[in-house]
Parts: sequence; structure tokens; C-alpha cells
Amino acid sequence: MEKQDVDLRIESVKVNDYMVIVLEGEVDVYSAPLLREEITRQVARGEYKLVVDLEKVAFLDSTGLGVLVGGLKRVKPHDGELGIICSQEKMLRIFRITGLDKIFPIFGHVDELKRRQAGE
Amino acid sequence: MEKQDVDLRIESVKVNDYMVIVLEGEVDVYSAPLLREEITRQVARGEYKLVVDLEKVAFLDSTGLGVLVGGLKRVKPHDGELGIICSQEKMLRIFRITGLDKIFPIFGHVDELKRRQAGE
Amino acid sequence: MNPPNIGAIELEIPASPQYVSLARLITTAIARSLDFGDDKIDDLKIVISEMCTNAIIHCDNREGVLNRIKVRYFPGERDLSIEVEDEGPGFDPECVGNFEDGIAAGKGFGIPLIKSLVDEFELNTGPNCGTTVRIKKYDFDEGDRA
Amino acid sequence: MNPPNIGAIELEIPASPQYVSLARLITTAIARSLDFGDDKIDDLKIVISEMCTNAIIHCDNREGVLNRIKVRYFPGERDLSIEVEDEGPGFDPECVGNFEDGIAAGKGFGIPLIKSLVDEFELNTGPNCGTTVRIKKYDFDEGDRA
Ligand SMILES: Nc1ncnc2c1ncn2[C@@H]1O[C@H](COP(=O)(O)OP(=O)(O)O)[C@@H](O)[C@H]1O
Ligand SMILES: Nc1ncnc2c1ncn2[C@@H]1O[C@H](COP(=O)(O)OP(=O)(O)O)[C@@H](O)[C@H]1O
Repeated sequence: MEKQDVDLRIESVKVNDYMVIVLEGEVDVYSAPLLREEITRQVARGEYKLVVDLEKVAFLDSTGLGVLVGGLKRVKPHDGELGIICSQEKMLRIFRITGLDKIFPIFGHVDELKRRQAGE
Repeated sequence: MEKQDVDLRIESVKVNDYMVIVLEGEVDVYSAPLLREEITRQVARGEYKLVVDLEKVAFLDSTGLGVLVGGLKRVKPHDGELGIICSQEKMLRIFRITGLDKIFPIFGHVDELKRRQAGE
Repeated sequence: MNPPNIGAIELEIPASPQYVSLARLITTAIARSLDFGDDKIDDLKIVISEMCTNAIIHCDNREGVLNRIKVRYFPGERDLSIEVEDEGPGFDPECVGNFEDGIAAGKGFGIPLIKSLVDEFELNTGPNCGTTVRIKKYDFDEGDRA
Repeated sequence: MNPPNIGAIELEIPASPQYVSLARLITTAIARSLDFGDDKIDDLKIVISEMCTNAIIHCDNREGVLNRIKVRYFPGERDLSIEVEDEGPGFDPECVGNFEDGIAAGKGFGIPLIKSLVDEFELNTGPNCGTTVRIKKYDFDEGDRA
């Protein structure tokens, strides 16, 4: 049971202004450090408009939520943003229960992000 | 955890002379009694040419093998047969290891059964 | 034919993050066999993860010593109870916050989340006593009982 | 970074046939996390089923008393060891047959099948002692070691 068994794949792609961190797999106490590292890396590179895409995430718990809140804290001093892409009801429910839906802008689809940007 | 949770579905269909008992799911110590009952039921109805179709079986262990041998013992006094339909290598391997491939006629597909019968 | 409570299923794992997914898998299998619906299984996956994560993270693994945690499942007629036990330092239950605290701190969502996803919640802990968290979840909605 | 043997995973279940599929599921998850290939995982699913079935079936559940069996997993660097323990009546190891006996009797395939699917097999039993069966399986083929 080595670290490579972590069931989380991360790929970051630039969509206009935004750096979209696309996750696939499960975010829990074992895998969340990978997400934390990726956010830290992007912020260190000067990316302050982050969006975490949860569409292909099968599981997310409070450790993952903590990493997202931590990410927001990192970009805020740079006038940045941290958004979420998520249309899965089971996950939206957790954002609602915790009140985090009021902290993170939540987009139903990456296209929404593109439109929003075009509209600005 | 009630008996209805048994992950084994059984459907018997007549193919020419043969009564083909089609299994879907897992055959283990929990579910094997269902197969034993079905074989007993068919023999009681006068069906002595039985074929057990394992194509959709995901798992089979020695309890299942024991039930098949038991079935053979039931039909033998009636000059019957007990064949197997199976093309899954992982299962054929178990029949080879145990030597049961020499006890049961094994067909790769239900069509083989039809052809065999036509050829007789 | 089966007795209503056929006995607990017990799991003991090293207090290491990599095992939380195994606990989820087992929880899912047990809940599914009890005919819990998908939504409730999703809830239970979060609940077991929070319970195990707390036990593992706060378990105080000393240098070279790997603690172990225990997970017990008690299948009921229409419910599933789960208990997670660690031999860690324990804590003052007064420390448990709410979601607002969590948002401010960026942590502390665990226990509030567990509470909001289960029907019964029981916490046994205290300094140097280890911690046992026990929950019960019904396979139907509270509202449907009325 | 991880120590080679991070400690055993222990499972204790009621000695009841319905739990064998749970043991298979857990075995599969552990073997997969250790990067065992699909063929070897299929072997292990049969092996754990045979081990648990024997422990459950021969465990001698007295009226109203439900015995329990223990399954222990020891993940290794390139192997997985599994131990199944019951507190049943035990038996004379001389009773274990081979496949020919099995075909004649319509039972008795269990232990021969386990032996043919694992790399190491150890049986500890005796009248009134309970039984522990322990196996080891490598994640590579015996032939590849030469
Ligand atoms: N099993 C435990 N052992 C020791 N302390 C615990 C345990 N579970 C929770 N705690 C304490 O309670 C606090 C709140 O836990 P929780 O709500 O799950 O949030 P988080 O773990 O993110 O801080 C933890 O920070 C910790 O101090
Ligand atoms: N855990 C056990 N406790 C008591 N007896 C056992 C146990 N495992 C095996 N045996 C004895 O050994 C015999 C051979 O076991 P096995 O090869 O698995 O075939 P089967 O269980 O089909 O008879 C059993 O019939 C039983 O008498």
C-alpha cells in the first residue's frame, strides 16, 4: 500500500484567466495532500484565479473541504478567487450543509466559467 | 443481511432436450443452496439432461463445484447428463485444476449444445 | 430466519490514512446488503471517513509505534450502527465546533458533518481516555417515521 | 516511506455464510492496493472463500450461539499473507483429501484448491483446538523468481 495507490488524479488546465484544477477519483485524508500541493504550486506560480473541478470526483469529505478553504485563504491576499465546478447533487448537498456554498462560487459546468468570463 | 440479498439469480430454460440452468452472480456457500434446490427441483420434474450455464457467473468456489458434482450424482441413476456452459478462462482453470473438466462435458456456448444435439 | 442482530462485524486497522478507503468500501458493502439506498450510502461513506480520519489523525502515532483503530458495525433491522474506537489522547468534547467555526478555521468540519448526516450520535472521550464515536443511521428518512 | 509491513488488518465476523462475500470484497481491495494482477486476485477470492467457508461451516454453531471467525491480512512487500482462525472443533489434518477423493465424495475440494492456488500453506488444527489456516501468495509467479 504505497503512495502511488492514491486514487486521485490531478490535471490543471488554463481556461482563459482561470487555472482549472481537474480532479478525478476520491479526495480523503490520504489523497488530499496531493490537492493541497497542487494548489500551493499554482499559487507559487502566480495563479490566483483558481477553479477546482469536482465533476469526476466520486468522494469528498471534510479533509477535502478543509483543503479548499485553505486554498481560498492562499489566493485571497492576492485578490484571487477559488471557485468550484460541480453539478453532482450529492456533493452540492455537502456544500450546502456546511454553508460552504456561500463561500465558494459554484459553477455547474466549465462552460459556465467561460461564459461568465466573456460576460465580464 | 437477509436471504434475499443472495447475489445469485437462476433461470432455467429448455433448449431442445436439455434443461439449461442459467446462473448470474456469485456461487458460494451462501448462494449455493439456491442452485442445489433448483437442480433438485428439475430432477424431481423428470429433467435428467441438465446443463448449468456459468457464462454470467462472476465467482464460483468449491461449494459450487460440490453442488455440481451432487447434481451429476442425481441425474446419473436416470441415465442423465450434467453439462457445463463456460468459456471464462478463470473458471475453466478451476475445472482443470480440480480434474472436474474430465467429469463434466464443458461447452463454450449454448449454441454448441444446439449443434451437438442436431449432430446426434 | 436470521436473528435481527446477527452480531457485529469488527475491523481493526493500523492508524494510517491509507486505510480509510478500505473502511468506506466495507461500509458500502454492509449498507448495501442491508438495502440502504444510494443517498444514505453516500452519507455513510462520508460519516465513516470522518470517524476514521479523526481516529487516525488525532491518534498520536509516536515515533515508530503505529497505533490501531477499531471499527465495529452493528447491522439492525432497519438501521446500521457504527462505532470507531481509538486509543489516542482523547479530547474535551467542548472543543467541537460548528460549521461557522470550521469556515473560519479551515478545519473542524468533521464532527458537525457526522452529526448532520446521522440519526444518532454519541461521543465518549476525555483526556487520556481514548475516543469512541458511535452513530446510528436508519435506512429510511426521519420524516417517514411520523 | 512506508514501512514494509505496516501492520495487519483484522476482520472479525459472525460464523455465518452471508459474510463470506464481505471477506472476498475486502481481500480484493487489499490485493488490488498491493498491485496484485487480476488473475492473482481471482485466485485469492477463491482462497479466502474456501478458508472462510471451512471456518464457518465446521465451526459448530451451537443452538443460539453464533461463533465468530477472525481473518487477518498481512500485506508484504511483494506478497500478501492471510490467516483465518476459528474456535471450532478442529480436525485431524490427515482427513484432508485430494481432488480425486473430492470427485468421489462430491466434497472435500476446499483445502486441495487452496493449496493449489497459494505459494505457502500452513494448517494449525487438532481436536478441540480450533483451526488456523495461513496462506501466503506472491504478486509474481513462482517461476519468475528463478
Ligand atoms: N478521535 C479523536 N481523538 C482526539 N481528538 C479528536 C478526535 N476527534 C476529534 N478530535 C478533536 O476535535 C476537534 C474537532 O474535530 P472535527 O470536528 O472532526 O474537525 P477536525 O478534525 O477537522 O479538526 C479536532 O480538531 C480534535 O482536536
Ligand atoms: N476449520 C475447520 N474446522 C474443522 N474441520 C475442518 C475445518 N476445515 C476443514 N475441516 C475438515 O477437513 C475436511 C476437508 O476440508 P475441505 O478440503 O475444505 O473440504 P470440505 O470442506 O468440502 O469437506 C472437512 O470435511 C472437515 O472435516
